[in-house]
Formats: sequence, structure tokens, C-alpha cells
Amino acid sequence: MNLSNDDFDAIGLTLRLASTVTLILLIIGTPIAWWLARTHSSWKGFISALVAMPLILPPTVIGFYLLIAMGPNGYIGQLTQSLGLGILPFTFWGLVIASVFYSLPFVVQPIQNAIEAIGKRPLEVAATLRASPFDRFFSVVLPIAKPGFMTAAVLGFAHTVGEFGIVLMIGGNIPNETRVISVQIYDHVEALEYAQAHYLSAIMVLFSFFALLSIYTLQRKQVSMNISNERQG
Amino acid sequence: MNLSNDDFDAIGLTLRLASTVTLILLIIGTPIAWWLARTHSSWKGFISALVAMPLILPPTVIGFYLLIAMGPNGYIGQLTQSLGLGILPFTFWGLVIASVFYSLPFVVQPIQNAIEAIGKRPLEVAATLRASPFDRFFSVVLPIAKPGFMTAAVLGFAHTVGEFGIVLMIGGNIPNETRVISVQIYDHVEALEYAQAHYLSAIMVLFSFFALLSIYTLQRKQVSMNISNERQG
Amino acid sequence: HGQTVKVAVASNFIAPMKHIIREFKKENGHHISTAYGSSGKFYAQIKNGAPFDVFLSADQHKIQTLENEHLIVTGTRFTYAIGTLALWSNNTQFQPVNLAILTNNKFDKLALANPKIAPYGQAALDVINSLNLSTASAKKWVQGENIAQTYQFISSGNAEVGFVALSQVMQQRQNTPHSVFIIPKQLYRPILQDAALLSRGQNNQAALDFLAFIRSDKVTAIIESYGYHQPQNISLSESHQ
Amino acid sequence: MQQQDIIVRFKTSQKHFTLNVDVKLPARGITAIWGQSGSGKTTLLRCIAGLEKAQQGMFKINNQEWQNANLFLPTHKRPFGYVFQEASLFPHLTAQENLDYAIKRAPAKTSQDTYDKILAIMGIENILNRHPQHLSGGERQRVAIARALLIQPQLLLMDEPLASLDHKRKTEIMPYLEQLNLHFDIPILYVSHSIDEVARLADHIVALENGHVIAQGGLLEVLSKIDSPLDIGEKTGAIIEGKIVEKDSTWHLAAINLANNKFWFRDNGEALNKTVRLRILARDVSIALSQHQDSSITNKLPAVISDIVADQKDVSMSLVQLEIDPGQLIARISNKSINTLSLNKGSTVWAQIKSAAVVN
Amino acid sequence: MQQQDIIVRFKTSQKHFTLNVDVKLPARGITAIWGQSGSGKTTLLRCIAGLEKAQQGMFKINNQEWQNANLFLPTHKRPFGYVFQEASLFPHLTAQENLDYAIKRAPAKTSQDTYDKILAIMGIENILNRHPQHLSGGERQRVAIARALLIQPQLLLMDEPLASLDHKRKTEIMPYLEQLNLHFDIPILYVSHSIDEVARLADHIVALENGHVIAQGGLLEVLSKIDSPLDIGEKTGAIIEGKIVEKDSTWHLAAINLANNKFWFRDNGEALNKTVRLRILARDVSIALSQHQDSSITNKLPAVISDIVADQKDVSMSLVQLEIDPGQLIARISNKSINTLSLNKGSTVWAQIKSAAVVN
Ligand SMILES: Nc1ncnc2c1ncn2[C@@H]1O[C@H](COP(=O)(O)OP(=O)(O)OP(=O)(O)O)[C@@H](O)[C@H]1O
Ligand SMILES: Nc1ncnc2c1ncn2[C@@H]1O[C@H](COP(=O)(O)OP(=O)(O)OP(=O)(O)O)[C@@H](O)[C@H]1O
Ligand SMILES: [Mg+2]
Ligand SMILES: [Mg+2]
Repeated sequence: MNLSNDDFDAIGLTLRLASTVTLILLIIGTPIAWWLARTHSSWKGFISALVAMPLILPPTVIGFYLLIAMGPNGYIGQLTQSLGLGILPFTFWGLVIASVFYSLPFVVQPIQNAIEAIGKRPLEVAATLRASPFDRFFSVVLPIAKPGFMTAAVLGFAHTVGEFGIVLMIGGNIPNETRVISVQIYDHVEALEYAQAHYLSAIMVLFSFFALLSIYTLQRKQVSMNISNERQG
Repeated sequence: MNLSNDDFDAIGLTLRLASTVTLILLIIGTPIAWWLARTHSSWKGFISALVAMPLILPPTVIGFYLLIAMGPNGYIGQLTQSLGLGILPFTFWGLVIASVFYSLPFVVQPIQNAIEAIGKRPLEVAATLRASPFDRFFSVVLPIAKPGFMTAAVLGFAHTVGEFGIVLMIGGNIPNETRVISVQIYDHVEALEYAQAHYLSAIMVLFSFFALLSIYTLQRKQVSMNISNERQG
Repeated sequence: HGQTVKVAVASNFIAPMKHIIREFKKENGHHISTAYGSSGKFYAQIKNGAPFDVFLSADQHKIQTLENEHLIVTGTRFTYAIGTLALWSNNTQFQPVNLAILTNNKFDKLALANPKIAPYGQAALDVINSLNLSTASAKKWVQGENIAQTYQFISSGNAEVGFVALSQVMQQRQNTPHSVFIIPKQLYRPILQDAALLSRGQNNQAALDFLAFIRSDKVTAIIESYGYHQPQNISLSESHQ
Repeated sequence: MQQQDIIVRFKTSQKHFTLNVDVKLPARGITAIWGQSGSGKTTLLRCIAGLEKAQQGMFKINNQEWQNANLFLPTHKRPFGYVFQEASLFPHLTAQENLDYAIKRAPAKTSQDTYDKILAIMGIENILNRHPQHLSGGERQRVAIARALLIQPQLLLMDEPLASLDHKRKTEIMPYLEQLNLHFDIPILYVSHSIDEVARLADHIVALENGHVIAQGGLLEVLSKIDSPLDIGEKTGAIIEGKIVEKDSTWHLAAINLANNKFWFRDNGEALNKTVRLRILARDVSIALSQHQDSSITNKLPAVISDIVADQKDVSMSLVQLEIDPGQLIARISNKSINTLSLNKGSTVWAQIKSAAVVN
Repeated sequence: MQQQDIIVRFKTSQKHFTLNVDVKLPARGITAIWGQSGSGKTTLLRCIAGLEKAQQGMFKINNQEWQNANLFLPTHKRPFGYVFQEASLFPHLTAQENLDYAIKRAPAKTSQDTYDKILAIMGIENILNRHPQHLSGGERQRVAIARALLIQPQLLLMDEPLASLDHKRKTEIMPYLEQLNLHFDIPILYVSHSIDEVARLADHIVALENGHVIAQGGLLEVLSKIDSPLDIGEKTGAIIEGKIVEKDSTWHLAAINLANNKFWFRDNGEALNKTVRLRILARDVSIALSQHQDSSITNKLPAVISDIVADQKDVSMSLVQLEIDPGQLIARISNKSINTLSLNKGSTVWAQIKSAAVVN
């Protein structure tokens, strides 16, 4: 059985979307995670809850409100219009923003955990070795927390790939711009084209599984390295 | 503005479903989390990836295949039929099973992290104080990992509340049996009853937010207790 | 009496269905339970043992497929409503709405339901093709999963204009005659919404009563008041494929 | 007839380390397990506890088997108490609740008497309602010891219970450990790398090196020999025991009888006739050929040199074994003095020990 | 004109603890910061490093200010090196890469010479390609010290660099620290709670108790006084310094001139004319009224008693301050002997010290 051109387009678009989203997630998720890991502010719980909200809200609800907010009369829409960007729904970048919002907790939490696990000692050590805060981040935090960043990247990527309800709502199902694999599978199912649906789903399941397997295997190596000098009298 | 009877039914059903699912999740998630936290088996990565799969797959895809599997010709369906249980889709218990599958990673991961954080020392200590493995679990693991279990319960509960794609597919939107809040909101939106949709959504957002805020505040207290004797020379 | 009928209803028919249920309950002691959703999903569910007695689809194709698969009671298939396609805009700059808007091609986004899975989308495509606009406008299409989503695209202002069901715009009071244009029938193939008695409702008196009720004049009037019309002159077996 | 022995036989290989121990220990008093860091002390204790599964193992106490080729009692079925090296109180329970954890799981009801006695000896009556994080290191270890006693053990395993404490806390807790041995008739295996602790507390010693037993026996015999295989450097010395025969309240001194002389040391308040153990380091013993009356050195004992060996650690020094009656002393003397004073095996000399130098 | 001083002034209150320090230290040699656990040593070092922000603080070294009421240089702008109490190597870098981390960030290029010298002194040439988890505790600390040197500090802060190591590893690393002071002209603040370490390494001492300075000054003056406020119990003793004037290769002994006598001790291989520091514990000094030739005690020095005070820790003992020329000794003598020998302020006596008892 062969994939149709539409299917290939959907796969290509999905990979492009997921890569873009992952990159942006890492860029904005890292400072948030950093702040959450280090702060003693009483806002911490509040911000954590806010970041985690998308875990809980049904994607269609999120999509519905994002559609309104990003529309010409919504706050976001008026902002983007005043910036000369037009409105975002039905564009690739609209999808990117919605997906970033939706997958944020999947990226922030592993990075936060990894940074918390470093503790503040390595950073103090680096400071005594004349490393500026910026330098400390790149020479200490990033390399030590690498597995956390990797988990974050893979989860963010994979979750964007599987993202559906929001994409449907914000995307408008535009081929090559917003019609991603999950929507394509959905369309196949709705159109009773079950063979194609099965085929695409199988590809997706295998992809997800091996992505996950690889991070968990990597993480295990890391953990066992740390644990090796655990037991003490 | 008032909620309709249907809305109340949906809220009641949602709470009943989420409670049942949370209970079951804790019961089956705990041994899985325990095994993952303790094992040195080479299957660990494989099982971790399997448990995390629902994080990544689009809910409609999961729902579609669960529907087929639990239907009269599916493996699960044939099993349940041969056990005299009939088939599960479109029943409360079908929804329960699907939701359990879907929310499993949200329960397993916090419990696993909490158990890993205990380390094996308290368990060894308990063993030297004549506590059997069973006793050790209830007298040591459970109380020490309590915040992890609480996070797991709240996430599992909240995620079930917000669950949508699977419920729609497996549940069939049957009032008082499978029509939960998220589906009800969806119906309101479909029927262009936006006011009701906004109202129900607002309730849901507030609920989710305070649920999350409370666990994160709790967790913070816990963490600061542990951290207080961190700094050393 | 006192039996229960479980009805699967296409989402686009929610509003008239709620009205019909109220009337149905007044007339007899049956209990009625309705599920709303997309017809494609209902098809998958019925194939996998869903406990529905009656299926009110949004199209004809799914019912026919079910018939071929012997999942409905033979001879019970009929068209309960014919949808009316409307062009709608929520943006005053595009009002009064008429076909010239389409041919002028001045809009940014044109909303329609996904033709592959939604009958109103198929009808919209017919209109576009009839007007020979498909190449000019294809880049501006935004497709909703169903007409409800299509409606949201327009009502939120994200699409300036789009094809919706007349039944939808009639429900919303704020719509003026200026904002809606009813598409001439000759521009698209009729949107036939079929219903049928499902195999498991075969011996359910409530199901039989409900199907009979749907075809009563009273209900016909209700359905029409929501912007649909009835297939007075169209034979049951008429097919468009 | 009951055999009062502990038989310990373990053989197990880990990646970088092999433990191979086969000893018979007295099932009473304190037996020290002594060795450098990494010598396998903890591993041995964990094998005994069943926390580590030795590839070959056998353990028997008073004819009761815990483990052999066909038997492996799980940890919670072995009737011992364990005091871990570092903090091991349950963090979610108060001190009181930590004790209750043991009481609830003890094989027999704990009598109010025993309970009060344990609390009094450990001196923890006033801190019971605190959580571990509000206890000092020393208090925590005392609660842990009390907890290990309340489980009614037939054997007490203690893994460097003082190692993580500073000098002040160590001296604070040491008397409690001595009390333990006096008040409860439970054999104790006491792991330590500090020969000071061992000398003060133990009756019997097993010295480990690299997983093997390099010496074992009664503390006096093992430590008081100049050719002891134990490498304890500066701490080399002999141990003597005796009954207190006189107390001098003016000068706060006490004396035991040694070599027909009174041997004087600081009075710590022990009663007359009580047996005390004194440790006399080799570096504190000097030798004179005659008895000098005009020096501040209080103790001068006639002795016969039975052996002289070179000090492994210091080419300028030798260790001299001195026979007093009863017992032995060791002196570390410069080779030059040995030459100047013509000291030889068989020489009759005076061993001089300041009372300030006696450790007890 | 440059002022060769370190001025340290910090006042800061935490929940259970207040640090209040105001001292002027020499900007050369090793200054020990000594105190019991919890006395605030680490807090003080962290304040100096800028890792802790004292509510009131001022720090000046050689007229260069790091902190005052209006100035707070962040840690990475202060030119010091820090050796943390426990392992602090970056776990993701090899030993070599850990060193490179410092070299890259040092203010000036590191000359090959300096680099080789540091590696040689620390004895880490052969372990550079290992990751920290494959280094022993001692090796890790040596790499950490090398790293702190390679950052080209103007001040070296060392927080109990040996505390977590066992006796064997301690003795292994101590010589490296002595080398440090000899080869690099960097002032060192050395935190320790071990008076043995302090006595061996430091030139100057600041003693902390409960966040306050209870004594400070040159090591010899502070430690050799019987009324020293430092509570060091058994370890009380004096420190003497002198040039090696003779070596006896037959008996492996070396001597310095003291009170017109040769003072003999074990030869550790130091060259003739080198100044060495010897520590003589009070417990090792006995007093005789005449000079005895037939005893194994090698060193007998004429001395005059300048003071006698009761030992706070032991009612049976007194501390006797002995003036030799030059310098002072302390002897711990039983009160009974003081009485028997009629020792008084001004008495002329012989101080006897075994060469086995000299710590150097
Ligand atoms: N978890 C472990 N994994 C690998 N090797 C270990 C482990 N624990 C201990 N070892 C090794 O086993 C040997 C014995 O360790 P053990 O803890 O029994 O020594 P110890 O005598 O108790 O030392 P210490 O005085 O430092 O507590 C050491 O060489 C150590 O490196
Ligand atoms: N993170 C902290 N939070 C609260 N109090 C602290 C903290 N760190 C140290 N303290 C308190 O400050 C006081 C001084 O601690 P500091 O670490 O400076 O002592 P120290 O002299 O270095 O002791 P040690 O020899 O044990 O390292 C102690 O009473 C300690 O309880
Ligand atoms: Mg150990
Ligand atoms: Mg400290």
C-alpha cells in the first residue's frame, strides 16, 4: 500500500512544525524552567500551575479560545495586527504558537527537574572559577542537564506530532500549511478510508515508540552513572 | 446564567468517572511505578516507553483503535464477551478503561519519581526492624512518597476530566453514561450555544487551576523541607 | 410504552433535534436518549457495536454503506431533511453578502467544511466549481472539521466569509438579512440527510414510533423552521453518486 | 547444650572487591570489626543482615542458623538490630514514632521497665516529640540505637555509629555505648576504623584488610603485641586491665595493682574493686635503667624486655615489648637510646608512664 | 605604598546563627580558621567569596576592596581560588577538562612552567584523563586544589579540604599543601576543625566560636599559652621552631638548637639549616628535678616554670608553662607530682621529651 501525495505532504509538514515548535519550546521553556527551579518566590506555585494548565484542559476547549483570542477581535489578534503580522489562525505560525502553548509543560517539567537535580553547588564552583552567569549556563548547566533537555526536546517534538484538537481548530486544514499527520489520520477515519488510516497510524506508533524508547534508554544510562556510588555504610 | 440539567448530569458523570479512573490508576499505576523505580531489568526502557505512549499519540487515534479492539471483533471485545461482560465501548466501564490507559503516564511518572527519591535506605532500615515487604510499603513508601502520590492522583483526576477525543470515540456521547463535561462543552460549541460553552469552560478552567495550584504549593513545602539541610561547607 | 430509544444524531442537527425531542416527549411515554457527533465517528461506532437504535446522518453515503453492510433494517432508509447552503459573513465590510463577493475574490480567507468528510463542504465545493472559482480561491480556503467549526471560523472573524448551513445562521438572532446569502439550489447537488432504523432497534417500539414521528407533518414543520426543507418531490432512492 | 558462638562465613565477589571471611566470634560482649576504608566492613555487616546476598554464605548464632547453602532468611526474619553509619531515622516520623515502629514489630511486648531503661541510658527522654531534622547528629544516633534495642535483637550490628560525628559529639555518645554493653546482654558487632574507639569499647577484634581477616582475637592479645599485623601507626600501644585497689581523693587519682606496684591514673569515679581497662600507647612509654624519684612521671614499673623490633613506619624508632606482671607493655624508643642504654632482649628495666598519658 | 593586610569585617544574622567577625590578617602565609562544627567557618569563607551576602560586610586585600557598604563584587569578579569541603569537580568533565576550565578563565595566560609545576606538586600528571567518579577522594581534592591554583588567585580559600578523607588519605595529601605555601606566594585562608592540621600547616590562626572570634594571632603565641582560650583538650601543646643544626645519619635523627641543647627528633629528610616546626603536646612533657642519663628519654631541656594553672578538663591535672630559651613549652602534670616535686612558679627544672613524641 502506498501513501498518497497528501499523506507525504502531511508528514513533511508535521516534521517541519514539530521541529520549529521544539526549537521555540526549548528557547522559551528553558528560562521558565530555570526560574521555577531556582526561585523562592511565592509566585512559583502560581506559575507552575499556569504552565501545567494545558495538561488538563481539553484541547478543543483550548483551541476554541485560542481561535477567539487570536482572531481579529481577540487580544492576541489585535496585538499581531497592530504589529503588522495580520492574524495568526490558519497559518503555519498560528499553529506553531498554539502548539508551543499546548506542549509547554512537557518541555518545562523535565528541564526544571534536571536543573533542580544539579543543585547549586556546581554553579557556585563555576562562579569561583570566574564564570559569569551566562558562561555558567553554557559551561555547566547545559552539559550536566543534557539528558533533561533531550527528554524535553523529544517529548515536545512527539507531543506536537500527536497534537490534534488544537490543530484542527486553529489550522483550518490547509494542505501543506496546517494539515498535519494527526489531522490527516482523522480525515481518513471520518471519510471511512480505514486502510490509509491504519497505515499512517502504524507509522506514527512506531515513530513514537522508538523515540520514547531511545530517551528512556539514554536516561537509564545516565541514572545508573549517578547511582553507582550511592550505597554507603 | 444557569446550568441545564444536562450540564449537571455531565458534571456529575465527569466527577464519577474521574474518581473511578483515579482510584484504578493509583491501584495499577503504583506497582508499575514501583517496578520501574526499582528494577535493573533491561525491559525497563521498553516498559517506560510503552507507558508513555499515550502522551504522544493523538487521542482520536488511540480512541479509534481502542474502539476496534474493544468492539465485538476486537481482541479485548472477544475476551470481554467470552467473560460474559458484553462489549465495553459506549459504557461507563469502557470509558473508565480507555481513560485509565490514556492517563496512565500521568500517574506512573510522579509515583516513580517519588519512589526513586526515597532511595533504598529507608526500606533497608524497615527490613532491619522486622517489617515485611508488604509492611514496608505501607509504613514507609506510602507515607514518604505521599506528595508524589498526591500529584499523581490530582494529575490523573484532572487529565481524565479534560479528556476528550477518546471519550467521544469510545463513549458515543451518551447522556449520563458517557457524556462528560468536555464532550458537553463540545456539544454546546457545535450547537452554537456559546454562552453555555463559555460558562462550563470557565468552571473547568478554575477547577483545573486550583487543583494544580494546590499540588504545586504542597510540593513546594515538601521540597523546601528536604532542601533545608542542603548547604554544606 | 416506557421504552427507550437511543438516537445518534449528526451534530449539525442538534438544534432542531432538541426541539423535536420536546414534542416527542409530549406525545408519548417513551424515553429518548440522543448522542450528537460526526457521522463518520457514528459509522465507526455502529460498526463496532454501538447501542444506537436510530441514526440520523448528515449525509446519505454513510447510511448507504451501512445498508450494504446489513447494519440497518432494509427499507427503513429515508431522507429526513435537505440542507440549505448559505454564504455568510460576520464582517460588515462584506455585507450585504452575495455571490459577487466570491467572484470578486477580495477576501482573505474563505471558510468551508472539509468536502471530504462533510456534506456541506461537498456542496460548497459544488458552488465554487459552478462559479469556476476553484483555482482562484483554493489558496484561500480554510476547512472546518464540520460546519460547526466552519461557523466558528467565520463568527470569530478569522475568515471573512464562508459557506455554512442556513440552519446555523437562523439560530443566531444577531444575524441580519444583510449578512446571509442563500445559495441558489442549482449551484450544488442537494444536501440529503438520511436516517434509518439500525439493526439493533429492529424490535424497539420506541424507535419505530420515533421514526414515524419524524416523518409527521408536525415535525416536518419544525425541521423547516430551522432552515431545512423536505424531500416532497424527491424519491427515496435518488442517489447522487 | 547451647554453644555460645557466632560463626560467620561469607565469600562474595563484586566487581572490584572480594569478601572472604571465615571466623568464629564469641556470642557475648563487643566484637570490633576494624579496617581501613574500603576493607569490607560494611559489606560484611550487610551480609550478616541479609541486605547483601553473598554468593557463598553461612551464619550461625548460638546454634541458630540464619543462612547456609540451602537457607537464606530474608532480612526481616533475622532477629538482629542494626545501627547504620549515617542518619537512618524515618524522616516522616518523630523520634517517638520511630521508637514505636520498632516496638510494634518486636517479637514480644516491651515492658515499661525495659523501655524506661533504654530511654534513660540513651538520654533521649526529652526529645521524643521532635522530627529527625530537628535533632542534632548525636541525638539522632542515640534514638537510632534505642530503636535498634527496642526491636529486641539477639545480636546488635553497629556500623561506625560515631564516624559521622565530630569529636565533641563522639565523646558525648561513647559513654552510652559502654552502658549498653553493661545493661543488656546482647552481643554487639561494632564496625569502626578508629582504633581509639575499638580500644575503648571492644572485647574482641576482627581486623579486615581488602576483604580478608588479617588478625582476630581478644583485644588485649591482638593490640598488645609488637608484631601485631594491625597497621595503626601512632596508636600502637598495649592494653592492661585491673581492679581498682586504691583511690586518692586529694589528688583525684585511682590505682590498679600492676607488677606489684600501684599504677596511678586519673580517677573517673569508678568504684573500688571495679575492673577497668587502660590503654598505654607505645609513644608514651619511656625506659630507664634505674628508678628516678625526682621526676613528674608517676608510674614506674619494673619490666623485662622480651622483644625488640624495628618500627615499620619510622627508621629511627623501634618497638620494645615489655613484660610486666601480669601483662605486657609496648614502648616506642629511638634506636639511638636503645644503643645508648644497651637495651636487649632479657634486659631488666623500669618502664615509665606519665599518668597524664593513660587513656581510659 | 602597598599595605600587606587582609581586612575582614562581616556581620550577618541567619535564623539560628549570627556571624560577627572583624579581623585583620596578614596577606601572606597560611591563616587557619579554626572552630567547632557550626561555629561559622564556612559561612565566613562564603561571605569572603561573595557566595553569601552578609548584611554588613567589608573585605579588603592589599588595599583592593571586594566589598563595602556601597560595593559588592559578584563572586566571579573576585580574584580568589576556592577549594570546597567536599568533591566539587565538575562531574561532566575529566580531570584535565576541569583544569582547562580554570585555565580558560584565568586572567592571564598560564605558562607551561607554572602548569607543570602545579601538576607536579599535586602529583596528578597520570590521572588527567579520568572522570571524577574514577578518582579516589584524595586524588579528587588534589585536582580541585590544582584547579583553584590555575585560576591565578590572589587569595586561596580552602574549606576543610581534608575533612572528608580518612587518616591515610589525609597524610597523603598534607605534604602537597605544605608544598603549596612554599612554592606559590599566595595567602591562604585554611578552614579546619582539626588542631593537628592547623598546627602543622598554619602560621596564623583565627579561632571562631559561635560566630565570634575568640582568639587570633601567630600560631606559636596562640597555641603555646597555657591560658589559651582554645579548648583543644588532649591536643594542648606548644610549638617550637628552629633551624636544623645537626643530622645523625646512624640513628636517623635530626636536631635543632634549643635552650643551649640539641633537641633531637626523627629525621624526615629536611636539609641542614632548614627551619622546621615541632609540636610538643603537653601530655608528652614530663618534669624532673635533675638530669637523668640512664633513661630512654632523649631530650632533656633546662626550663623555668613561669605559670601553673589547673586543667579545666581534668581535676587531677595541671598545665605547667615552661620557659626555655627561646620559646615556651607546656606540660600536663598530675597535681600529685606537682606537690611531690614541690613545683612552683620560678622553679628550675628539666623538661623531658621523648623523641618519639615529637610531632613534625
Ligand atoms: N555499591 C557498590 N558498588 C560497587 N562497589 C562497592 C559498592 N559498595 C562498596 N563497594 C566496594 O566494596 C569494597 C568494600 O566496601 P565497604 O563499604 O564494605 O567498605 P568499608 O570497610 O565499610 O569502608 P568504610 O570504612 O569506607 O565504610 C570497597 O572497595 C568498595 O569500593
Ligand atoms: N543553609 C543553612 N540554613 C540555615 N542555617 C544554616 C545553614 N547553613 C549553616 N547554617 C547554620 O549556620 C551556622 C554556621 O554554619 P557553618 O556551616 O558556617 O559552620 P562551620 O563552622 O563551617 O561548621 P562545620 O565544621 O560543620 O562545617 C550553624 O549553626 C548552622 O546551623
Ligand atoms: Mg562502611
Ligand atoms: Mg563548614
